[in-house]
Amino acid sequence: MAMQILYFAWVRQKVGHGAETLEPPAEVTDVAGLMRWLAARSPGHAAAFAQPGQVRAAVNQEFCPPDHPVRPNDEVAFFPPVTGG
Amino acid sequence: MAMQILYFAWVRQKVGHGAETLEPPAEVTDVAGLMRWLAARSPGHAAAFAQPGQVRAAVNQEFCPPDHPVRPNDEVAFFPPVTGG
Amino acid sequence: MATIRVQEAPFDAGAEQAALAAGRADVGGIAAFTGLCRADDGIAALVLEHYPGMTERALAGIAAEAEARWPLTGCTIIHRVGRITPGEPIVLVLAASAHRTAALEACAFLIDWLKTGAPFWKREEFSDGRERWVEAKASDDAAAGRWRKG
Amino acid sequence: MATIRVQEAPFDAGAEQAALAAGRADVGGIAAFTGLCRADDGIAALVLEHYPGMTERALAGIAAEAEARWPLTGCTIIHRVGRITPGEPIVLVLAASAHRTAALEACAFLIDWLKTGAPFWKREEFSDGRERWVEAKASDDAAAGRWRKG
Repeated sequence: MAMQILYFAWVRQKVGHGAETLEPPAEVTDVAGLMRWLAARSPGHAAAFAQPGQVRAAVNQEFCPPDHPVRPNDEVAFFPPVTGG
Repeated sequence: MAMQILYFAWVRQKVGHGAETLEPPAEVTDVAGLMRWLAARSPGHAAAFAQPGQVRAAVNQEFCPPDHPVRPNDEVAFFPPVTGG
Repeated sequence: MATIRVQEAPFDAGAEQAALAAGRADVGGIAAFTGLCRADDGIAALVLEHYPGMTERALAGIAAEAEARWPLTGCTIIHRVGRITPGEPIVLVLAASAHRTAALEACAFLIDWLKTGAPFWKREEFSDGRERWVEAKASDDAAAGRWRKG
Repeated sequence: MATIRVQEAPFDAGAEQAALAAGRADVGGIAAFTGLCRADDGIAALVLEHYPGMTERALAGIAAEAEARWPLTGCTIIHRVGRITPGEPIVLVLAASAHRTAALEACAFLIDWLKTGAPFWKREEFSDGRERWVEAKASDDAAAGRWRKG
């Protein structure tokens, strides 16, 4: 079962696109694990996740810490700290 | 030399008018003394100043405590605590 | 420079706000407070009286104090007098600054000080013909007091 | 009920404010904050990106939190996205209540939380062609943090 992965702001620019549907292997069980797995996909992904501490995540449209679980069918988004308002 | 005396809100309503020019005697030297002297002028004045603690004053358009001096040519106003905004 | 007005006519909060940003690009935030007439307990109208001359002086003093405490690019105080019916606005205060915290704090300061430091008085007119002068609230003194320095 | 909108178009702060008081006489105060684009350091424009779907959810959550903490008669959050030039408004938050303190506090809460709790990102475009993503500020985290409960 696939996950919908979204990227925003400079994370999107570095990855090179804003969305992709992927099937991470079973050993990817949380946000931090998903980031490590994504970083190995392309030089763009590697650049985006080079400093994981500067990337924030949301799972199913809720902000989540790195140890938050990810599951098939989840929508997982990666982006820099927000700067609205 | 005369003083310009002004009344606002229920102080004005009790006195019966909003302004008068008066010449208090020399022994009236501060706001509290002026209030006592005014209270003796008419039943309306007496009603207005019956509870001096509920009346506030301004001398020359600045809020002042009861011990503030009053002098000839001053503009002295009496009114309840303010309730704007 | 502060804009201070005491008037019977209604005001246009949006236009006053736009005026604080017009022609400049150094304003990061504008905080606004509008006070309105409520219909509490059968109130048919509020009648606002003030002390002409002292009012403008007091409002200018309050605005100058806000401008001394916070780095404002401008501020506006408009207070209506006369007869005002429920749902109508009574007072507008605006504070503009490069930064939002200054604008928000100055706006709260302006309305808190105005409530205790400017010579306005409100009389309530009720639908049954009764009238009553609004009494000053201890909570307003407390709100103004929290801005008192050291 | 909160009004939440994410839009490219400008907004009319005065009309939004009037809408919160329209047809009712229980609103005593409306506090408003408008955030504008400044021309700092040669900025030609800000480009605002957001996370459609999550944004509306996050803003509705922030509004619901404000309504749970203060007795509001209404609140409004409008946030623009896309390209915004210096002097233009970016965000509007409004909080209406019977009492001014609730309106003022809720308005400050809404803008402080929005800055750290809603998925918007700003890119600065400079007149010399450079671009830069705005970095999150520790002061914004601190401002939001002061509303954290006990």
